Amino acid sequence: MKNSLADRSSGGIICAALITIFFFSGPLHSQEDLVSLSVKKIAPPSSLLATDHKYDNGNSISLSWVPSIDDALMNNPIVAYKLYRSSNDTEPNLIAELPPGSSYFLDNGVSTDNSYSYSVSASTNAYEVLSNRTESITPQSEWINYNKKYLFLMVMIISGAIMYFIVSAKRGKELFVRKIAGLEAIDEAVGRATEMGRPIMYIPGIQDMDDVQTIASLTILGRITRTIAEYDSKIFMPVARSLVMTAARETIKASYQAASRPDSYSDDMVNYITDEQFGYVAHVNGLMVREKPATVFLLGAFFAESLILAETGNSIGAIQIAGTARPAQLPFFIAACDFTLIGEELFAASAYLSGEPMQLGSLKGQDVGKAIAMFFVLLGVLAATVSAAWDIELFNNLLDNLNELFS
Amino acid sequence: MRKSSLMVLATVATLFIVSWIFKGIALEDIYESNYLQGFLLTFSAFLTLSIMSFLYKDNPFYKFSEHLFVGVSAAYAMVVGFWTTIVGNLVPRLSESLSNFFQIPYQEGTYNFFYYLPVIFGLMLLMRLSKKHGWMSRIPLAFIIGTTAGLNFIGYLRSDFTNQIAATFIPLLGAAGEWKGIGDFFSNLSLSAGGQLVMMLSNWVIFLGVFCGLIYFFFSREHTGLFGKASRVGIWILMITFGASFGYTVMGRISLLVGRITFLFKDWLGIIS
Amino acid sequence: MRRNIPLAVTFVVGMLLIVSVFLPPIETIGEDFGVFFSIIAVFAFFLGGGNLIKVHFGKIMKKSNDWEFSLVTVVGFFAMLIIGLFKIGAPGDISTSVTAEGSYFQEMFVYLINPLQSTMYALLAFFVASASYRAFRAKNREATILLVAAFIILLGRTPLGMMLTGWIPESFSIFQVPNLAVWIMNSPNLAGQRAIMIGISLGVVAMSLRLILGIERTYLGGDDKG
Amino acid sequence: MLLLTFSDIGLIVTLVIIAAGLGLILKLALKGKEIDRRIIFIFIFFSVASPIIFQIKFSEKATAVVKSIYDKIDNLPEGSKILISFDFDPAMAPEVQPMAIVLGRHALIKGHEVVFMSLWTTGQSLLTEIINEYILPDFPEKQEFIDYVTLGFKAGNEGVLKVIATDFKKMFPVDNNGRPLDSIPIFDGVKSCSDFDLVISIGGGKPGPKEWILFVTDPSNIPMAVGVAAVIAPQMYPYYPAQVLGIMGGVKGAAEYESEFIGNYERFKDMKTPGLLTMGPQTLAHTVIMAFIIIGNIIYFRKRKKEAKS
Repeated sequence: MKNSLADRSSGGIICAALITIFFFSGPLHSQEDLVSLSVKKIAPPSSLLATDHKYDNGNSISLSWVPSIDDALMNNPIVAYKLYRSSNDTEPNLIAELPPGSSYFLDNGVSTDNSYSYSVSASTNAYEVLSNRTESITPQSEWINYNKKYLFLMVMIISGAIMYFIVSAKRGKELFVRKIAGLEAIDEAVGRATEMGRPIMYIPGIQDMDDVQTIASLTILGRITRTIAEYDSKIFMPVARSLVMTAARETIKASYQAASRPDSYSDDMVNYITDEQFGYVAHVNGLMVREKPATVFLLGAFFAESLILAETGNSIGAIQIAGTARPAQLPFFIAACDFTLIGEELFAASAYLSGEPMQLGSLKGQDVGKAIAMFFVLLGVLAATVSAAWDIELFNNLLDNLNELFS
Repeated sequence: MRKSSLMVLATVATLFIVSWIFKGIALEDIYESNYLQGFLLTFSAFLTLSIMSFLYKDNPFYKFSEHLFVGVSAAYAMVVGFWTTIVGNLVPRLSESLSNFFQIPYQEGTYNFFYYLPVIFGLMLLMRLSKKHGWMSRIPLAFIIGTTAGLNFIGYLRSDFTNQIAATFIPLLGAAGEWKGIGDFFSNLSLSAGGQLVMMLSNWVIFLGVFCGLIYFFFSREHTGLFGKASRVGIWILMITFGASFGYTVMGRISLLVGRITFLFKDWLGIIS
Repeated sequence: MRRNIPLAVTFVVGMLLIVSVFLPPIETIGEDFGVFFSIIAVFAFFLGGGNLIKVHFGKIMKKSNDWEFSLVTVVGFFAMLIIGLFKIGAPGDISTSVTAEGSYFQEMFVYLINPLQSTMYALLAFFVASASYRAFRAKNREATILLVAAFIILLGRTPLGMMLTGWIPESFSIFQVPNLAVWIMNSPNLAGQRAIMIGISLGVVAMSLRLILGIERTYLGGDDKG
Repeated sequence: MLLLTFSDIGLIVTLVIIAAGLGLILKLALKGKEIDRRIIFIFIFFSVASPIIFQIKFSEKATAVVKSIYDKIDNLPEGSKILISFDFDPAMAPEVQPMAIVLGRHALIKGHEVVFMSLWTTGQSLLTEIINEYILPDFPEKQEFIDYVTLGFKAGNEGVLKVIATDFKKMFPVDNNGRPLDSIPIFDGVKSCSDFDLVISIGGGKPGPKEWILFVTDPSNIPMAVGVAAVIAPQMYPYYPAQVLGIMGGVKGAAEYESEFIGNYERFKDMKTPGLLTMGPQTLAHTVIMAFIIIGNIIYFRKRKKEAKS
């Protein structure tokens, strides 16, 4: 506390000095004086301080200094600050050049194996003046990043809520889940394909397994193929990624086994086409008009191809159930498909379809997350409104705290 | 093949050759290999038209382009994956002699041996081809799914959850000292920082929209009563969102076609400058 | 065992990545795992590309429907593969980029893939029209709202919008269609997008937790052999 | 005397065909018949292709946000200093390049002194190309260093902006060709960005218009106008009119400006207007889509009425 006060007052003095210089130097120098000023000697930057940057893996050191008192707003003779670093007492190297007025730098090019010392210079076009050199410093690696404490808190609250409801569901607590139209329609869509004797097409988006939407799609696939296996309908699934092909085969196979029809499964149900977005779309379009599936599922991460696929599917008269968590593509699915899972519903779908208490519990947990979001939106809006309109300190503080919590 | 389809094929082939020759002559002054360029341009135009013909109906020309596209682009992805990932990321960490062969700098590092892990996982994945050890391919899949789940858990929570909530902390009334009187309030309905009523209305809409939109997504409550009404408002907001986004995108989509048609008329047929 | 090992792997890896965000010494582990992923994905190409060729080869062998076109795929595939892997026609030695200007690989991209790709993309112009024709009908209140919003934006993006409503004085300019369109994008659209995004983030979080905890395990297949 | 140009004839023919076609379809629609989507496809193809072939342009009426930029440049006294920054790359160029061209022309014809620069690496070549190929050929009388100067690209993103906000010559000691700024007449009396009468940033990414507003023009209260890609146009509106005096959003914004410009300057009546040209297909296609939406609804309500009766 004492220190920071001292810092602040010294900063104040320097500011005052700067302002004084600004007022006096501006009008006093005429155009000719400027030339002489640039060769005139200037004061060096002072109080250079090198400290270990907190909460990192020992790969950065923060540097701060007080700019040269000749660093003025107008007719500034200083063109740059140059930072020099010497590691393990070797020759100093130039590591950065900063514009006038700078007083801070974060050096990311260090490691815990060496010790470093720094100096900073103020330079004019003709002249450079160096500050004192700092003591040697070795960056430290910390184990825990306290700057992320609020993120950690958020993680704990949300996952805590979800886990609480998973556990309480496991203990047998009944949970209500509202109907989701798109998912209610799945059985009917599969049944229709069976009646018509036509296949079902399943498209898991065009992203790889590192997209959580693709994984969500495969979990839904697992539930749907269970029904398909029971009805003994035909499914085919062109995919755009080799890994998705592998995972999807695994998933479908498991469902056929669970439905006690392992012999009906074949690897031909899932085929890799090409990684290229529109090459894939071109082929899927062709497949659609040639195989004429009665039902098309479009669940996963989609990009521009969403509407091409959905319109082609529509033109062959298929029932289409779509879903994606890419907001930009939702409008096209809404417009061209019979049922659309909007964003969050895609992730809720497999839990919903499974009907298992633990899975449904996680849906309840998601709702708690939404309630938390709504609560804080309400609180934040209240704080922002009061603080903007009446400038009451309590609410200003509340708003600041909320902003920090959610930063 | 039927007679009519043979006729079509012959016509297209003739047109192709005519275009090739004409294009070749036209490009004489620009390229040395003018006939090769003429062929390439004609072929590009042929592919363009073949894909467009799908709009009418499926046909052999579309099938040809489609199958060519699949084969070529699958190989393209594999080749790029090989050069950027295997040669670019794996080789310089595992083998100095291979790095020299590919003429890329070898990256020395203490933890390089970790890069054997994906290789092992990759080989396990190939175990799928064996009946007996096929189950081992699940381990790399489990690794990938664990990675995806872990990364997305934090990523989405940070960028979409907390940031979106913080962005909604907006004042519902004007700022202190900016009140310009009731007359101005109601008469300045312009879409600018000066129009206070519009500003206020916007903020109310954003606040209520987010709030009711979230209510719509509630799974564990029946949407009835007041809750149901709010959820109804949520649907309306979502519908405006979808309608607006759709309308907004149309313009971009039309530009794509402008680009293609310009290619046909300008680069291929040369009828516009 | 065949299920438990993978479940354990998912759990350990997932937890590790969540925790790593808060621990500076292993903070970058996520990036490394990302690279691991892309390496594994290249191995998967053997399965994917192999499968593609197998399917089309099978069609050619059996002379099934459209086998001639399968021939096109196979020839295109191998041509591109050989040109790319051996960098045929590349302007420099082995270290030049595979997509360098002038290499056959790049030429194939420019004259083959590019027109195919951009034409496929351009089909959207047509589909966006047919979709709006069918979808934007005032069937009920929700559909009407969708229709009206889309119509205002469409109108606002053409000169027609200004022609129709340009007479409205500046102080009420919000009612000029182009401005109204901007306001819709700015306010209700923003609100809707935001609600969807918050929902999605919670969905992802819950989904990830289910995967990490092993509650969701459909992707792992059954307990059987093979 | 009535003189019809090639594009006028094209426009009339196009409109007649489209109108007749739509009329025919409407007639069918009134009988309650659904339309095959291939008919819609034909209309879309025609409405896009025809304006391209006939070079059809529509006159746009400038909206207030665009008009205010035009008025600003038009009303500044001759010899005012204008800074135009091209903050975009080739990928974004189709949308924003038309703005760069027309703004450059307008500023030069009004006799302003124009300084061109760029915050994007790829901006340098675009800058040279746009100025030498599109703008200068129309102004043979204009002299470099007196009427205009190109500073080129400078690395450093926002850093560049923070410096030039207070001292221009520190960041740009020399111009694109290595000539010291001190010897360039335009820079007589220019110390910082505050000495410009108008600053314009054309772009859509980062760094771009937003950074200009935050770091340069807003702190020092310099008149600022922006031209942006359509995607980020809505994000610019909160700055209007307090922090920016006008916004051009996407091709439409460019087209509105071009329309205003060619309408007022006889000399440029027949200039190439890439913005208006791209708006031709857009406008017709949008109109066709809207017409089909209306027809779709007519069909729907007809059907419902019939069902209600029976």
